[in-house]
Amino acid sequence: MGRKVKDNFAKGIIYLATGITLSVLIFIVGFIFVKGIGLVNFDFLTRDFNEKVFYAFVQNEDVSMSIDEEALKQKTPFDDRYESLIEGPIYVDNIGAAIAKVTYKNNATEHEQLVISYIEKNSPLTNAADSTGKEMRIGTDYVIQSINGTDFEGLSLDEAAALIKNQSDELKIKVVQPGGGVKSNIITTLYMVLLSLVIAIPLGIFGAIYLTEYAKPGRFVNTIRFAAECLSGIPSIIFGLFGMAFFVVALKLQISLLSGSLTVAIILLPVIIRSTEEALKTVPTSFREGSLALGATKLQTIFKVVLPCAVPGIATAVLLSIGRVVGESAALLLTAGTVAQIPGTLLSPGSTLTVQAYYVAKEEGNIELACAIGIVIIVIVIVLNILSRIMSDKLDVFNKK
Amino acid sequence: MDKKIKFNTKNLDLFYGDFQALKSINLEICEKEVTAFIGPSGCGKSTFLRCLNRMNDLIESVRIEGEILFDGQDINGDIDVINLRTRVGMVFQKPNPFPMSIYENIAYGPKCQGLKDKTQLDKLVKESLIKAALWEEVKDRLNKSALGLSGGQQQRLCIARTIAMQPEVILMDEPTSALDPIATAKIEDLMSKLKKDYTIIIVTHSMQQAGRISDKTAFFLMGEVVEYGETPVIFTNPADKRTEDYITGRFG
Amino acid sequence: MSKSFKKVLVSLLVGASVLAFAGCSSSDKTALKAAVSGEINGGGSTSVQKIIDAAGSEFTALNPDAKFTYSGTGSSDGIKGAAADTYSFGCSSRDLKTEEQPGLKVATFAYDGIALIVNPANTVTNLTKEQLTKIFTGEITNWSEVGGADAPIVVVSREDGSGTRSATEELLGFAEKLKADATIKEGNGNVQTTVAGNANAIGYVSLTFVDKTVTAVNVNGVKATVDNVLNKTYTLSRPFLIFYDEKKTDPATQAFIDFLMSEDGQKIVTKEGGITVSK
Amino acid sequence: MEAIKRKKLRERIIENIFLLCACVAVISLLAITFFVFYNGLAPFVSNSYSLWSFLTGVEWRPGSNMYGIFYMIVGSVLATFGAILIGVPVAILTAVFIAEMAGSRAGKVIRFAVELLAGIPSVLYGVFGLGIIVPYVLKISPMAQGESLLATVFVLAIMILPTVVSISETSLSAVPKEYREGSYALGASKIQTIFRVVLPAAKSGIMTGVILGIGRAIGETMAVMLVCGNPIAGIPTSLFSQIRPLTTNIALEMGYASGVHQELLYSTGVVLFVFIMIINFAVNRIVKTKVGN
Repeated sequence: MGRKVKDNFAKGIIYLATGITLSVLIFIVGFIFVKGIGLVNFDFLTRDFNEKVFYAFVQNEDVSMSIDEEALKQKTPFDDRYESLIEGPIYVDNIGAAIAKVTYKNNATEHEQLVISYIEKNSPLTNAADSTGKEMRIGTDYVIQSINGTDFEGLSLDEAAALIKNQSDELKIKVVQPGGGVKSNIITTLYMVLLSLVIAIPLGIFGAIYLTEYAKPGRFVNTIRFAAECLSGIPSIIFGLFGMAFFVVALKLQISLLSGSLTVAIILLPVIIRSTEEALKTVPTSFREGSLALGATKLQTIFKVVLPCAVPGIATAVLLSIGRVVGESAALLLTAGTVAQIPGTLLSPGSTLTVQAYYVAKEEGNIELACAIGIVIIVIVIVLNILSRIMSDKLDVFNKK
Repeated sequence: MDKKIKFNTKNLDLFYGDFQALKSINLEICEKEVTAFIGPSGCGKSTFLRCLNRMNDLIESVRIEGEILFDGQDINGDIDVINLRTRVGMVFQKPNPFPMSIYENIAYGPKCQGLKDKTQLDKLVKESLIKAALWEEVKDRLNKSALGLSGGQQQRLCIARTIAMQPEVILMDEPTSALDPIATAKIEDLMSKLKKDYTIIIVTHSMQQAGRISDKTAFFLMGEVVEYGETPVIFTNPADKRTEDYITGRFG
Repeated sequence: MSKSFKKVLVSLLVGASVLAFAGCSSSDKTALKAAVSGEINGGGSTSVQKIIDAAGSEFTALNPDAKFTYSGTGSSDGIKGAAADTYSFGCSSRDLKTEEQPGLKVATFAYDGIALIVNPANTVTNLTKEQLTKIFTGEITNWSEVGGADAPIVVVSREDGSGTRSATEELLGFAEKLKADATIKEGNGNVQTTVAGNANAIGYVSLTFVDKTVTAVNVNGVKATVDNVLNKTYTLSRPFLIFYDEKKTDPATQAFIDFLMSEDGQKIVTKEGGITVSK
Repeated sequence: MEAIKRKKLRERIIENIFLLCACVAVISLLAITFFVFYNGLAPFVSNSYSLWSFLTGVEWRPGSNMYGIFYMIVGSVLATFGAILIGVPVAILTAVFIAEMAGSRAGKVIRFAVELLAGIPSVLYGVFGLGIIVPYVLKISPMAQGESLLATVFVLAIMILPTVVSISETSLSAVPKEYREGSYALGASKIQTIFRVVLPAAKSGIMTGVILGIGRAIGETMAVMLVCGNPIAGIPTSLFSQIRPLTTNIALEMGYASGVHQELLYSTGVVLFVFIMIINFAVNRIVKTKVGN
């Protein structure tokens, strides 16, 4: 029976192909999770990427330890990804806190440092101020590097504790707020998504409304549609090119959040215009005629009848756009920079999660950290997928089966 | 006069999930006859028709109990469905020619069974088209797309491609409900010609059509066969009151 | 339904304006003391990254209101950015070409050795300048020709805008004659990780990037150390320059440059493995 | 009367706002096209560099004023062609499995998995390539480094899978049920029905998916940059030789290029732009012919 053999052979090939696709997915997501999960912990999500150094001015007053020695030993707020305890902790009463010596090992760098492992409720550290007098927070696992000008480097834990103890009057401590997290990138990504959507959505949706509802169908509309079609296929590196030359240099917006989000907004425009047009086209003309026949103006028809039916299509378009912004890297690399910080103003640079993942993989060759950032991105992508599924079902008021 | 039994069902039940669509159907269908199934929509006549060539297998939640004997063999068991469908052809309500040429449409079935020889295929296509009374209208554009034909022509094309399989039985699921009266008339007199070669089982909404072309008629209601017999008997003095009400149009 | 649609739109617009307003106001909060405030966004050579980052974090420690960032994108980018005002200041690890100088205020803040690095597993410990030139131009292609194991040499070079690349090519005399199939890596960190990951690779990085993942070969028998650069026995070295657009006088950037040239700044240069200019 | 006039006025104002949005949207789209072409063609118009040697040169040495991108075009085309060769068959057969053979539950799970694959940013494919594919290629490659055409092809093939699968799957499920029933009724098996009726009927949808896949493969930058080696010259002679696609050439040097060097990077963008335009034109042509017959 030639047919049965051929059929089974074809079926085998189909199962093989599906197997390949699924195993590729599992292999990639698995690789990213296995490589990256080790670096993902609470600190990873709540700390900035770079560490921050500052001088803290602290009043020198004795505060006795309220917990016993044993309890102090339990307190280990160290970042277990990189830090491991060697000595201590020792309680120092004139700063009302306990310090410990840890080794810090991250990728290629390895050194020892003094870290604050416990702070009393009314310790003088809680109302430290910086050189401009502004109040400032010192938390556990912060590194202390020097006090009143003398470095702790090379001192044993006891010598360091003794050094702090016999300081008189005001203490000037050099403190390092630990980095190693992606909080700044997460917030920059949020800013980038919000800003680019605020620019692209009104333009895209209203533009699409004009093209489908008002503009006379003809060459003008077709050329625009063809342009939108073409540009949705253009690689984002070309948008990066344009963004850098136009926004960064010509409009003097610097390499910043604003030029980044403007560039991404232009990337989103074709996607939003096309999907909004498709959503508007699915609304049968009989709906429009019915509404106009009842004396409604064109505008009322659009907002009361046409848009509500098109909302599911628009909603998925918005979610697709968010996914595109979160995943964007080439365009942002040239326009928003690779600096891992929360942009203070619209004109300051900041790197999103994806740009940071690229930078870490390329610049420092740190695959583990890139994968850890990848995990955060994949979680966001999964949430977006589920959201878009719910949105399109729930909002599907028009063709509820 | 007693004809050979082609299909014989023994208390056949069918369930869509937990909804019972067919309730213990016992029916004997004779060879080389036109048997019509009539009844209100949703009474299960199409479902029963689709059991005869196991098209219901495509629906996931279907459960069938009881026997359907085809030439004495139960087709519900593990028989070769492919072979069954080559012997029991089917024409659908909406004409569904493939988006290929007329020739390809008709040659599709035999090609699937492995017939490759060009001359045999040509002969088979011509014969089928002649039998389906479509040859004259399409003989010089066999390689044009079948989608270009009119509704009536498309339906006859579907009949032609079924005939090309040389089936023993042709099932027809409301074949003319989507066609205009002229095309319907053409299909009806085609069926009366075909019945000398094939057993024809047709589901129809129009009782006039059943009256005109069928030898026997079965009246379905709520998944049961209310009455089954010679068409003239069913239409002049039906035994069951419900059949009479339906035929005289007293209820839906 | 359409009412909720309008509400969503309005809230989006309000959200953006609040963001924009909040963004602009926070930066120019007047400081109590005369400490410096404002944003300094520098960029340029990746070789200076370690020194500049350390200096930057010390500077922001002393002036909490100042915000400091530095993106390592290559010397030429630093020069272009400083001239086009997309950077507050630029850094380069090579001398400026004559046509690049007009309009820029330039200062040398450190010197730096260029280390020729190989994978720690590589048995070769010394190479002469001629051998290095032949390797990078493709005349020597196998480690056995320079006393190493029998394995092909993988040359890792920098992208075209890198100061370290043009300095190295000038010092070893094979400017623009790099062999065609050299692998191009963007930035010192990237070269270092590539050499660390490939037993047959050779590349060049700033002395400040040498750590235990790679080994620096001796050049003409001289070990690549800060002292040997100081006493001129190790000849592969080049200046670190910092520059900004004269027309754009930005107090914060000027304060940073003064700090960098100050005694404290130079201490950081030495601490990070660079050679201070003050001596 | 007053109310009507005000209402009419409001209508006109909002209509003009819509028009304004449409114009801004359109202008920004056309601005990019004009901008890239203007800057990209400038060096040739002012013939500070000859178009012919730009398109046929095989060495890119900005330092000594040599800008040849032919070897990059070959690199891009080979990488994309390789990715299509591997990715498209696997993708189409997966789409067939989802649309035709998987039960509704299994189909939903795989569809979600493919959507997830599509959602992952390309940078992570690059990281995966750098972490797994490059070391693997290094093991089997006669050359001394893993970055190569082969690694790029693998990364791109994986990347176009989701695009081609999802578009093909939608067009397969759009094939009317009647065709399948007709085929079964004629005694065709499931496989025969798929390959002889359903696939031909969904051909144009699948072609659109494949062409969009090509567009994405040619346009990919970040993932490719990590795995392709970026050599400054040399037409790839084997699967293991390094390549420098057009997109990475732009991303690598845009930051610091100036003068003619920068304009010729725009020209690289123009070449890319033209490639994409041709592809999009092909898509429209196919979609039109589908609607036509």
